[in-house]
Amino acid sequence: MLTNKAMGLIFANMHSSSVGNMTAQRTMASLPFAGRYRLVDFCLSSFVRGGLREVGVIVKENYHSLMNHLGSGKEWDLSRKIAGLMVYPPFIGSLSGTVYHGKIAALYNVLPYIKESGSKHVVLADCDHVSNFNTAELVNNHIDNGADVTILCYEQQNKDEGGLNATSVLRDENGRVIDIDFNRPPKENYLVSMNIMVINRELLIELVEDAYSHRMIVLERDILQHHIKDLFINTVVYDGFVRRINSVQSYFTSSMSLLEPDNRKCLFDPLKPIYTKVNDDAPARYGIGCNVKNSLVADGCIIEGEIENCLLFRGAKVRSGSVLKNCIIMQDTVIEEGASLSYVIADKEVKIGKDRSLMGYESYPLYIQKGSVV
Amino acid sequence: MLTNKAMGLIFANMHSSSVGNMTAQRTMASLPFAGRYRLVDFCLSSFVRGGLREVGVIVKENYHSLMNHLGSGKEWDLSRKIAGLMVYPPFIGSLSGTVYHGKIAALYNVLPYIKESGSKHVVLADCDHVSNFNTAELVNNHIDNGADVTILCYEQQNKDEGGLNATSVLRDENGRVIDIDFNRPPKENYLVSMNIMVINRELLIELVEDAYSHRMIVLERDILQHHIKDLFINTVVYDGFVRRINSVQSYFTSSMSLLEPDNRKCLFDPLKPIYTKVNDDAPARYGIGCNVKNSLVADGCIIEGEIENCLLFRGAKVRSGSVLKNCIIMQDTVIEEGASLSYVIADKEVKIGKDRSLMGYESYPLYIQKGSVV
Amino acid sequence: MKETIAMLLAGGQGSRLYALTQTIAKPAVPYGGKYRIIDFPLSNCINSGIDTVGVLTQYQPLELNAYIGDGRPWDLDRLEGGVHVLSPYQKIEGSDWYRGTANAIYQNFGFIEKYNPEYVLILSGDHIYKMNYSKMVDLLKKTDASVVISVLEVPKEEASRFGIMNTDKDDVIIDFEEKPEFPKSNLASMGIYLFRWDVLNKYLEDDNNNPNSSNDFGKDVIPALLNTGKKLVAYRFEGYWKDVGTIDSLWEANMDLINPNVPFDIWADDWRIYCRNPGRPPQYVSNDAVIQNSIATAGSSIDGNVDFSVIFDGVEIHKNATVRDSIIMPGSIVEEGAEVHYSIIAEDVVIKKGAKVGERPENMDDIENWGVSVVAAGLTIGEGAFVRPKAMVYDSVGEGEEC
Amino acid sequence: MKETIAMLLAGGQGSRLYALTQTIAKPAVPYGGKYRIIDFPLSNCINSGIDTVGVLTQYQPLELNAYIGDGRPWDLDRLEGGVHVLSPYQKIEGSDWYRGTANAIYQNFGFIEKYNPEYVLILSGDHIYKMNYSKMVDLLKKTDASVVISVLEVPKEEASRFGIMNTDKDDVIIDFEEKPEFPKSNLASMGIYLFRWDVLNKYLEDDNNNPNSSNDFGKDVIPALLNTGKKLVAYRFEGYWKDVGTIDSLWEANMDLINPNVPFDIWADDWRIYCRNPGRPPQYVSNDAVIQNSIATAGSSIDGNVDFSVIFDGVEIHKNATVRDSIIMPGSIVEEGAEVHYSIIAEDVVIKKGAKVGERPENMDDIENWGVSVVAAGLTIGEGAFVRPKAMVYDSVGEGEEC
Repeated sequence: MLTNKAMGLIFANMHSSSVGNMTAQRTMASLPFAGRYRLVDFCLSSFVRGGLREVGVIVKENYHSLMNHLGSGKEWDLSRKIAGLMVYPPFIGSLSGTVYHGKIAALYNVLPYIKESGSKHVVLADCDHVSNFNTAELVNNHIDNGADVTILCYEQQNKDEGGLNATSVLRDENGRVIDIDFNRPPKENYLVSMNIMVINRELLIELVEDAYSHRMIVLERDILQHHIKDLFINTVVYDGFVRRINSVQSYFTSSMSLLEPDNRKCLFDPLKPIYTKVNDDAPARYGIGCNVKNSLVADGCIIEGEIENCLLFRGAKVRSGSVLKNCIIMQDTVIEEGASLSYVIADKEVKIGKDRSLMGYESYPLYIQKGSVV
Repeated sequence: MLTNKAMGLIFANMHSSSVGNMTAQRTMASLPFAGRYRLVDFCLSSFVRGGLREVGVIVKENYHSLMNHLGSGKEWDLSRKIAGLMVYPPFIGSLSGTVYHGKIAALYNVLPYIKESGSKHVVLADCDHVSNFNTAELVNNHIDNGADVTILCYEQQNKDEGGLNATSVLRDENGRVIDIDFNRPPKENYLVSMNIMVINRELLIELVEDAYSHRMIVLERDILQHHIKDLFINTVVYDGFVRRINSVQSYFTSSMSLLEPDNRKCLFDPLKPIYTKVNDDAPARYGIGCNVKNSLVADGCIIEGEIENCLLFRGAKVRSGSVLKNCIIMQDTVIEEGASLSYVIADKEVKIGKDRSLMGYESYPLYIQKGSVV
Repeated sequence: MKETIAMLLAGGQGSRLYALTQTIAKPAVPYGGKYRIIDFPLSNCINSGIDTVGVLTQYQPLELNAYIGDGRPWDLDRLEGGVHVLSPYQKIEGSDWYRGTANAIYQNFGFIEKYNPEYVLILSGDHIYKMNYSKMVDLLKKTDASVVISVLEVPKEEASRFGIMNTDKDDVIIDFEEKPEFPKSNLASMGIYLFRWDVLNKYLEDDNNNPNSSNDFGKDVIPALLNTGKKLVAYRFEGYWKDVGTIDSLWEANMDLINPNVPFDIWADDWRIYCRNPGRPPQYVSNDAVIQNSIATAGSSIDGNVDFSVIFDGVEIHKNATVRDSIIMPGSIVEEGAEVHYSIIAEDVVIKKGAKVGERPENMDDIENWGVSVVAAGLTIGEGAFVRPKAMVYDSVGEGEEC
Repeated sequence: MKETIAMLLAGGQGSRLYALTQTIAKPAVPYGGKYRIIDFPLSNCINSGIDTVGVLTQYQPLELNAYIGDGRPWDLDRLEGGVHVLSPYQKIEGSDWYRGTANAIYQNFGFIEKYNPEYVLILSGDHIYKMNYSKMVDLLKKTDASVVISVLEVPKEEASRFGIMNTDKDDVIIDFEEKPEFPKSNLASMGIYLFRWDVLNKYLEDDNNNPNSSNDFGKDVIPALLNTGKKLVAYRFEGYWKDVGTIDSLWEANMDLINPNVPFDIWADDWRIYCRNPGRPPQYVSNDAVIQNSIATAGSSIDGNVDFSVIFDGVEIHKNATVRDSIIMPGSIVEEGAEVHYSIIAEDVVIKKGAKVGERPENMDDIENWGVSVVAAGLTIGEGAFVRPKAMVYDSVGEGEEC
């Protein structure tokens, strides 16, 4: 039987706290994005297209919506007889009895599964970056270079986008990482990590067991930085569209950047499709007298009002006489007649009443929680 | 769209403690039984054949093996686009932060799902009874009689089989339950509950919310017994093969009772198939000089020795010169040459070395834990 | 094992759709922005609780086969039952393509027997409608009929285009006339038959043994049932129903989705229409676009003017292009300044800059030459070319040419 | 999108299996206690990393279709790719059953094109073997060949029964002879071809345009490739391989599983053979049974004497019955005191009390009349009846009768 080159492991809850109330009832992985996706879709799709047949999703809390989204994994072709998709909830009773903190403990918790896998390598990924990276290329580069660890990273495009939680790396002339920096804006010449890396499976097991027994918590700091001399830490530079979600504001600007055709073309390359759960919405309906400019509209929307620079998720309804500018309207949210919204992110199933007026700012978009009635 | 008559809810961990070390690393629901099944298979198969399209499995701890067994639910035709199988791990973070105790708290934990369901009724089931009951009949009886709750029960066949954890009920001449008795051998004229019942969904929600807020724990005692006057608690009597697993000893005798052709015919009626995970074993191989008497043998076994009154699970290997009498040998366990075993339950992946001799008694079968090397 | 199974006749080439069914079977023709015709009977089945469907086809089934796949989009991927495509095959006694609708069912008795149903529902793959078939089952049980036939009241003046059922006051069918000159009633057969399996079995066996039969349900089997005194009951369907067997009716059925006065709502949650999802990102409407009174679907991108039109996935309408009263099927592109009026543009067509397809009736002098224009899949209409109204275009049209 | 896809020729009736293929195609014939022949190539595909397989069939595909279903037993239910059964169909230019192996592939170019593969692997559905096809792909890449053909060394004296490849020292094929009287080598073609897709495309197009061709790979396409100087390389397969196209070879291939001296191990974990599982409870061996040197599978129940035999699921061997050197297919029953020797009993046969099927060669006077007896599916062999050795039984045999 063919042994798979690599298995995938996705950390669903990492960075959840960075987007505030948006993850009050969901994981970072299940944060809705781009009209019909969840953040986990980008990672899962890339894994599957790259030939990974065994993918584990490590969850810690608030994972109702994620489990519901993933279902049997069929939409990503991961409802397999052999291997496939596995969700790993924290296994109470089997280990210490409390829920883990940090990536090392999370990995330690699923070590039995990692040990059982027949794969040579493990691809680890957080869900805080939106991109359409090439998993096959990443893994092959890792193998061809004989690296111990390979970090996927990108060149910092904009000084402002760094900040909170960023991990960045400095390479020598051979592409080998010689410094790792944490939780601050990347320095000059440093590459930003996409929080996606490949590591040899047996090495990972050894490092995690060792680190866990020494009560270490952060993978990048306590393992990678620590072993920077004795491990060959390699990098692959991704040069396509990539956005990091580390705040409500960056969620907003990342979403709005999709109004640029080039960004869409890169993220939604038809040859590299992003799979997601199917919702069976009817087509979007544009009513008499509606006015739609520079907007992304998902299926199932009914638009009778006016929208400009907006992103409408599946089933959003914009009644006649309402005006929306620079807004993100999530699934099944209804904007009633005569309402006026600007720089608003309305989560799922929100109701904005007749003639209401809500205004945020580009630097501080107004976020309205799931199910709110305004 | 057709609304389903009923949804199913299975309690995977209930009664786990009654079989001691057999559930050290698994749930009651994933206890192997009858050569290739797990206890949950009997319940799930009956649900699915009875038309239930939405089944939740509530797990509390030790659920690695169960999640692995269930996979996407495809084997039970529950990998559905609409509804299907859902495993509910304890949701830490969303509720009080600790793992629940008792069925009421477990139900309270999954109330959001019960509330979302479009079904009129809920079938609740523990996994401690082995039978091939008729879910459709149970639900239809419940509906036709306009009952609030309908308990599936059976007539006590053998005084000795009661005991630990048994719930029993007394009916009046109209079939209405007038007394419920707990945790002791059923009294004369009492029927034994199979720990399977139907209840109106909205009533269940109301009762659970009420009971939880009053810190009640046991569904049967704190809700049913409590409301015995104001609820119409109905019964359906099952008269086919049924065995209750409430100890290692009853596990042994229940298993051995399948050596009776009539019991097998009832439990494994080809018109009411029991679905389970497929393992892709090759056929069983009977070697030169083997001697097999009154035994059940699963696929993938290789038998070169002598077995009598035995139950061999998938992939068990009995080497030449070994002699097994009244034994249950689970998956991939190997009995080496010359070994001699009597009244032994060997769990999965056990190795019994050459010429070893192990002996239990009918009243006290010897249990050997998973993975042991003897 | 199954109470009711459905047999869906999807075999027809649909020759009256001409250019649209050159390489695909009629049930696979795109409709309504993201659907194919077959989505409607399949969705009706699952919504009616029927989870076993045989799809009978022999004409260009590759695309239909791939589209149906494992049946999951309709929740029809089942361990027992589910949806299965049935093609003609060879037996030891020889082999035969399907002759007539009744023969197609007859050749697949083996499939039906496997499920040993009480009732067999015969459907066809060329109608757009939402219908709860379980009501026909209820009626059959209640009236103890052998067959229940779904009927629709049509305007008297159109009745002679249909098969007309005459019924008594209890809706028992007295006689049946195929396209009568002087119709005795206005109850038209919708081509949906619910048979008791034993009755179907016997009458198709007889029909197969009758050398004079054309092996058609309407022409042969239903009359035979009536002649031998079987009880046939009409089920009166109320609601939207459209045969999309012609270019005009296909165009109309699409436009009906936009028309607020037509009571046909695919947005309602209580009777979803499922389809295989193309999996594209949301549609984009640019600053230069004007879109109204239209429906559009994921993956399309609109820079031009769209009015009273149906836009499928992956369609691009470029700047200053105009699409009105038209249907643009998946992947087609209307380039800058091009115009499309009253047309059906099949899949992956490119309409080059400044080309014009179709015409508005108000601009016509000779109105009898006006009609819906059709461009077949994969063609290119060259820069500045003109496709006349009512044209049926099978080949690409060169730059500046007229056709 | 896919590097290699496989096309499995499962069209043949398998007429030399006579009674066993009356209502099923050869690849659906049961084998080895729980398999069907087609499980071997399908399992080989998935184990070799090939996840896209077209199964070409036109003879009695119903059972094969149902058996393959969504492909899940072989992990071949894929969003992209997976296993698909391809039947002949009608096109606008007319329609045709498959003529020859090459024509069957040619008619399904549409399917291949959809995946746009580099290589196309041509397999047949009547061989029992375990083989890693990816090694053929490696060899093709390494040698830059147009086609790689899998070959097996056969004993010189049997070579004239096969298609024989003559190769140079680098295993490049110099010529090919179909069943040569005087074979120049002992490298027999296994009927497994790995083509570059562009080469296959061109040569099948040519073959289709050649009115004198019989449209067969061995007879027409391979010679045409050699004649035009294409580089064909032989891949030397080592291991167990058996053509099960005849009653005797099917019987032998089953017995090979029991024979400890035959190096063919389906119990090994490193190359699993998958099948659609009948889902039965474990087999039961009673106090009265004697079973040795045999394989048996779930759902069977053994009360009698079984030796050197292959017992499928659901088979019952009653008390005092004897089954030796035989194959009993799913659901068949051997009643009390009945005897079965050197026989293949197809599915759902009942052998009544005291009946005898087949004979042991050591008990025969006229050994040339001896051979394996075959009883077709669903028959009853009456009480005390006798089925002669080498008999091919198509109809039930009455009480006490001889046949």
